[in-house]
Amino acid sequence: MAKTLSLDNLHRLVDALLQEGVRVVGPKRTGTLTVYAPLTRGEELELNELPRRSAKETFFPPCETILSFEKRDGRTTVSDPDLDRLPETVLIGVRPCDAAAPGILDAVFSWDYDDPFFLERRKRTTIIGIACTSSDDACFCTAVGLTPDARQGSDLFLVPVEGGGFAVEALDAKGSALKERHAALFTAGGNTVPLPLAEPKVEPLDLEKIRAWLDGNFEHPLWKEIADRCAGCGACAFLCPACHCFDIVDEGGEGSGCRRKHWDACGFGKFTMHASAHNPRDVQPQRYRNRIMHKFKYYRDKFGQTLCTGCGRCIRWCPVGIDIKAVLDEINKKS
Amino acid sequence: MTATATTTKHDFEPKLVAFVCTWCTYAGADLAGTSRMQYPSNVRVVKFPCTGRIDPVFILRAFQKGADGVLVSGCHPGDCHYMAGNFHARRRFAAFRQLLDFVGVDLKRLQFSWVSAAEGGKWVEVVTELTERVREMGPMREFIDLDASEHWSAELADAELKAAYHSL
Amino acid sequence: MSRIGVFVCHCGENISRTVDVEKVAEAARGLLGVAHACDYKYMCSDPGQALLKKAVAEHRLDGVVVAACSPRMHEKTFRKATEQAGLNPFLCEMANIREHCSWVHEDRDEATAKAIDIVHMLVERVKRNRKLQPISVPVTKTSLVIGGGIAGIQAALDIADAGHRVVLVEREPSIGGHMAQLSETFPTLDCSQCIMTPKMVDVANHPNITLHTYSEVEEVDGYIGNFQVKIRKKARSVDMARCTGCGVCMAKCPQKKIPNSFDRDLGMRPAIYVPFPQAVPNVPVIDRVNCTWFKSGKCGVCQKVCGPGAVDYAQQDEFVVEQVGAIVVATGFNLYDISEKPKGSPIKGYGEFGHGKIPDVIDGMTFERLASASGPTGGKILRPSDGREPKQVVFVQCVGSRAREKGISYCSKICCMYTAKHTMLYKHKVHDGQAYVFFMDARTPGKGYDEFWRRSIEQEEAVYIRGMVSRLYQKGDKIVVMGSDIAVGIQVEIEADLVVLATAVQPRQGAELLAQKLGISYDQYNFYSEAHAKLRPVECATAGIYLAGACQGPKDIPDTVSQASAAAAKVMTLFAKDQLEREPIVAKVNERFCVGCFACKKVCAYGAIEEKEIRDRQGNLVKVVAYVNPGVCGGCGTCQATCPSKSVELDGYTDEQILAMIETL
Amino acid sequence: MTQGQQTESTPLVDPACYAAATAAIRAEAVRLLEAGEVTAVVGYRAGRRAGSAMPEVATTAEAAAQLIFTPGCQNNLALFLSKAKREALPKGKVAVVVKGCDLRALAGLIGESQLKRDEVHVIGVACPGVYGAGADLAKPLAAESLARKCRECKVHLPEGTDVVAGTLPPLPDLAPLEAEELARLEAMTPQERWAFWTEQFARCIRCLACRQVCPFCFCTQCLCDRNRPQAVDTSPRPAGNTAWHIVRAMHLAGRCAGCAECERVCPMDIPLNLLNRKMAQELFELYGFETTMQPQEQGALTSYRDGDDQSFIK
Amino acid sequence: MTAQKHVLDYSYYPGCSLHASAKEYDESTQGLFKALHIGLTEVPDWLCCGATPAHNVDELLSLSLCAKNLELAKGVEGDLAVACAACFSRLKTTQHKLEIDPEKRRQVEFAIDAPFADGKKVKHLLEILARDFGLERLAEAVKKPLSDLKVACYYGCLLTRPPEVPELDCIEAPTIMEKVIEAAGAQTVSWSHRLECCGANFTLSRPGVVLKLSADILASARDAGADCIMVACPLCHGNLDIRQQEIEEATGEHFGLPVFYMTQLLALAVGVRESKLGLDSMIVNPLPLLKKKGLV
Repeated sequence: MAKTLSLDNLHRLVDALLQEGVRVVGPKRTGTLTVYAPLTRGEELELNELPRRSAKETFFPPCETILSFEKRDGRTTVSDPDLDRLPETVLIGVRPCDAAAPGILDAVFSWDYDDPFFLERRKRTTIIGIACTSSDDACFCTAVGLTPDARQGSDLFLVPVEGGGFAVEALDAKGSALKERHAALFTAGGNTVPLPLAEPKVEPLDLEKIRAWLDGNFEHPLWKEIADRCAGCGACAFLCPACHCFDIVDEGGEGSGCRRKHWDACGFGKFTMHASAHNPRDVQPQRYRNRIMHKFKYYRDKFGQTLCTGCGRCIRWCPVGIDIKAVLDEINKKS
Repeated sequence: MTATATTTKHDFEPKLVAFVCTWCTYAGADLAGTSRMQYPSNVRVVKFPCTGRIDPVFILRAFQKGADGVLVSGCHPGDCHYMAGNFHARRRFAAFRQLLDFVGVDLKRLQFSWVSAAEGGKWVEVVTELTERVREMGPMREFIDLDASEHWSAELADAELKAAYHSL
Repeated sequence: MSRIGVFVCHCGENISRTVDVEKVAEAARGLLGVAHACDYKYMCSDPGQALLKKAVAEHRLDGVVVAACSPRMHEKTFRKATEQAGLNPFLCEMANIREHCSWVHEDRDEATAKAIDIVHMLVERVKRNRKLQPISVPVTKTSLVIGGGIAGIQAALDIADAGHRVVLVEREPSIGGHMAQLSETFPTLDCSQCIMTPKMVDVANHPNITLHTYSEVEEVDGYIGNFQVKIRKKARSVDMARCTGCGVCMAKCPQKKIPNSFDRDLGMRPAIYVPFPQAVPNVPVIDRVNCTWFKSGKCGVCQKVCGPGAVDYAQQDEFVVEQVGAIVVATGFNLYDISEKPKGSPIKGYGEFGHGKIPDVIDGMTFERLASASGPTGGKILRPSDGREPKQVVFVQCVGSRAREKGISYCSKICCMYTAKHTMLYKHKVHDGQAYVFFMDARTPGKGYDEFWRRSIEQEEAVYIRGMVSRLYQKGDKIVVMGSDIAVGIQVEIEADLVVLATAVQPRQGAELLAQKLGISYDQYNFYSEAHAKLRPVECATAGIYLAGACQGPKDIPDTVSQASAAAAKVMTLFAKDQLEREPIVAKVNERFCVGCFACKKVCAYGAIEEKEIRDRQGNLVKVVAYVNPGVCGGCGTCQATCPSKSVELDGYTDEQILAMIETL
Repeated sequence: MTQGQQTESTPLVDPACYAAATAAIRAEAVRLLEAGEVTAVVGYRAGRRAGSAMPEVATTAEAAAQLIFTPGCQNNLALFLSKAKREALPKGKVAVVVKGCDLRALAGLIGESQLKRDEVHVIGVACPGVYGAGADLAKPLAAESLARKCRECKVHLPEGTDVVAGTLPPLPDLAPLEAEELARLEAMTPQERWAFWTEQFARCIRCLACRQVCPFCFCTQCLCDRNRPQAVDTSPRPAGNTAWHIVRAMHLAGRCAGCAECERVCPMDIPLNLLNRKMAQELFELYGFETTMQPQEQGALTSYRDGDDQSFIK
Repeated sequence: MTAQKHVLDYSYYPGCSLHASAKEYDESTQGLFKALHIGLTEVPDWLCCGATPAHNVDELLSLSLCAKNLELAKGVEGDLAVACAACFSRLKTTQHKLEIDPEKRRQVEFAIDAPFADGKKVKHLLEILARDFGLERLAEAVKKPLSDLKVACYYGCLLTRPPEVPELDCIEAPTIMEKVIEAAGAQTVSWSHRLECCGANFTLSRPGVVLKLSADILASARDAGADCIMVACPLCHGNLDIRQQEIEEATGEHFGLPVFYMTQLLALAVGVRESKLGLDSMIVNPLPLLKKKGLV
């Protein structure tokens, strides 16, 4: 049963959710850019621009406290954050390249150890995806197996239709429940002719071929060729919906402090540096190789998935113009 | 000898840190002591060999760790035990205070002075003045609030907890 | 976990009157890492110290905080006690709860709270203190003395008499300096050469003194206790070893009309010469600029007449390298030259006095030569222009000194006295002559000085006119002196036969170049700067270098000799030990992280930072990093505050210590 | 990311001037490599996307013949001569293509002993300007897409380089947006400025792109990466972010060459160059110090004069 | 005759004297500069510089007068050429004071109701001749060398003062006048009173002082063997020339020293017609001397 949702009603939906005490996170304009942020009103929703950062921070914050400690009178008290206090969240207006990522990450966060910080947030979050109608020359979701209207990862999915508004599709129980709860806002019928989808001008990549090439080319001059120019920042990893490396630091003093988990990036010189000061990935090309290997080989080997959704953020914001799509094309050519 | 310090209690007693050089200002503060001069007890002194050793980061850190006011004091120009340490410090702090001002730190909370080993009175005057000024201004919330704030994604959205956090 | 001991002192009642010391000790006990805390009436007393030592052993303490008076008072005491207790002394810190707390606050609660905070800060600090060992630097017990005037001679003799080797370097062919040029000395009027020459001979004969005359310091490297000095021995053209000093060469030299600068160009000398008869060494030198052999390749008389065959035209400059542990700089002074100065010079010269072109306008030193029994006139006061005896002599004080408009604002200190002396010498030699002195005010602090000055007026009838001279000009064979007498308020004109200018004392020409070689600082006039104007007046800020005499500022002979002996005493103190020990509060470089930007070097006032090459085992250059020479480092820590990556750290004041103190807020 | 809305902005300059610079760079680079005068030429090459460019270390004449200069050549290549990035270059003398602003950075690196002038062959390029962050590279350079720094550039033409590629076309006068923004901030109350910067720094994710592209952030151990002692919190929280940006601005004071790369590469659009520019302005006003295209012996904060201003000291 | 292009161009501030008691200075300056092809354009509507009286009684007035003149001069191209030593001293002093003292500058700008004209260079004729035009070129332009003439160059007190103002030459021992007149072939004498004060503005109030001071100057020049005195200041000229006879009467000494403006002698040397030199305005008749030396 096709239902539609007008833009106004979408805003009303946000307002209604907020009223219920649900945290609603969606693309929001702040200053010169759009980022995913908690909304305070439905009208804040900004659907025309891909947010600068991915939506992964909803589940995997840039920095979070994972325990705190205090030493007093010869005793040390350690307290964990109360994860029951993580808010119910609706993540709204998420493009397919962002929506697909959390699902891919479930694998690593629940592999040998269930990471409660990630999984609890996943449990409490409903994702409302939206089909993508615009792209630029950095977009390449279609090359890595997604599409501008991929449902992967969404609980509820919106497809922009002619004349404004969206065709709505509930994809699972979470989605249906949300839809049911606010059934009044969803109307039956109306124009359901979808707007033309975005068309990234890229050819699909043979990800298996690439994996195979990577398997045999750990030591290849290509890595140096590409990554000698890498400046060693974390922009690519931090904007990426799928990058999930983190570091743990203790902050505070001897008497009291916090243990914090925060994003790490393979671009950083101190990435995987050992306490001995030895670093197995000593130079930039080795670290960049790890980036490609992780995304297109290791994760595939281990979990059968690719750690890239083709959002193109790393291409747009690489300070030295490294273009992962061009790198993949190059590998594609070689294999 | 001024033994007339009033013991009025105030609603707010600021925390002040003084970064001083050992040869002039520390000795000047000692002189204030041996002369039994009286001044507010709000200041905590951190001793350095020379103002040249004082890193702007310390000032920043002091504010971050809860100082309501910071005093940096050393030898008068030309009197530096190490010849030129205070000259370098003078430039460094001239620049640093402009930077703090530019990011919005009220410079009334940051005082620089030259206090020689003979100027016990000046030490008292500088400390008293800064204490009174900062007491008037109230607590420095900026860095404390900053320290308490998290990226939205890391917040445990709970009113009760928030209230508890802010009461810290 | 640290095991810190906190000892709270009552200081009789000095602390406990306002600070609840038991509460402070109690609070200290609650601090992390404090293993023991107690309070005691007098921590600095013997039982107090015994208490500390006992506690260190009993509680296996690894750090000590004594909460008592100012560290400036008793830090040494308690560090020593800590050391006696078997701990490194630098693991003891003092929390100043007296001068900074109990004495300056009245409210007991407030003072107690503050004392607790102070103790807390110091506990956090001491936890991060490192064991520091005093720094030892080997000392080469040889001293270099630069300059062979009275200052250098005195310093050299004192050090040599103490049994240490001295290398004395003098630029001129003979030692003696300005004092050798003087006629008589104030305030006793004893003959300068009579008291000077025996000392010169002592230098020459001293077994511990190596004398390099006609030599200059070329390069100085190293640091306190370990300097390497390269000395250029200029070609004398006479073999020092062979020359017997017979003087035949000088007598036979056909070129005899060269103005002798020792005599202020009033007398003449040959091209092969000793500057004055009592020169030490008494070995002539050939003035290659004026020697006919060197000008045209002809003559060669001196070589022919020299019995021992000492004359050597082919001699070249030689270089000698000496290892020394200390350097005494005694380069002396020059007199202000009133002739026109090149553009850009802060010194302007005296156009109103004819820029030095009036022959009978002379300076004080020229007058000394005229008055000297061994001078060009045999001690007769005769005018340079026509050799007549001047009957009216005008002395002008403060020429260049205290004259800001001429670029110099200081007082030259010696002129008032030597002018008074000049008026006396003049009166003694020209009984019917009249001396006039234009002066600003007479500065006569010194033993017997004012009495001497008064004598010149009261007994020798010098007329002192308070006022400045505006112009000198030649009128016939007289010099018209136009000036003012501000006591009377009139313009004065005196037609004088001779005018003597008391020109300002300036540092030696090129003093700044030597300073740059030595790495010592100098003031705007190029006088060398002492480390502290009051408390370290003979030391340079650069360790191991000492100052003597007028190179540091205008000085008379007694002051110069005193300072020279003081500098010598400093050198002897340094040489008293084989190893130089100093407090280990010095900066150290973390060579792993240093990127060699040398910002530290730019801000180091001591020149303690060197560039050090790091090479791999094959000898390939890996990088160049900073290295702090611990012997030279002053310990201010400016380098650390400047270093962006904090790759240089001042021991005793590390970031870790400071930040831990800030953390307690 | 809406496509197809071709708002025609007037091109800033004749694109031919970039073509001429490109030709001159190629000729010089090819000559240098063929003659063996250098082992590599650090320049720009075209990226996959239209109008994009990226740094290139050309070690062969063939690669050198592909070098370009376009408005997309935003990077400050002096970065590659700082010790941190030098590992990427072959040993021996290298050539580097620099715009005027980059040249100031290069001069700064020489002044800070990071390299010697004779170790590098400097190819200056007469630069009319480059794109700002987020500009549509597919469209010709226009006043709207010009980098903010370029609007007020005083060093379009490098001086003291071994060679200058291209000539400078006449340039229009543009409103000094950055100076205006600086003035706007300066006119605020401290509270307003604090609010402004708090909001900016709250966005920071500590990707450290600002640090990594800065030629002067050449420390092997950044103070802000240190955790013992920890002077600046390393985690990307508002408090640590604020401290990080303050400390960075202070460390760059008197050194920053004003290439504004930190601001361009910031994925969170934090106007970082305002901090650097403010410091430069203050140091100029206080001490007459400016970064120049020639190496300087002393920096503003590594030297002093007896008579320096101390009106702020009691 | 077609006008030759000027080799240099100046704006010109003659000052009051040159339009009155020192007319011959003005005349000979114009003649000399024309002969040398140096353009002089008089500043229109110029005011008194306020010399001596004004700066002794009202600093603001004296600064404002000069500032106004400088502002007027801005309208005329070229550096500002000044003949009178007093005007020169005042204009330079004003520039100096207003550069270093923003408060005074503010007051003066208020008074003249115009911004102070920075950057206008004030140059004395001597500077122009010796430096801008150049001694060599000057020597080349000489048609009638003053070979036999012994000249005592008299600077007076204002030309090189006050010392804090960027100097024309060494304050205490200048040589610029000697160099200029030597370029015209003259001999100069070394004498003692080159820089002594002539009494200047005491000329009316305390003539006795002037008599003594000027007598010393004249005697010194005579004793040094000079044939004549050369000046660059109308005030000096007044005291040495106009009062010479009076001084001779008072002292009983004979001087008979013609007092030339430097431009008169130079103009003579470069061939400007005698009638254009203003020789008739001189009180001590120069003609016998010039005739004796074969110059007229």
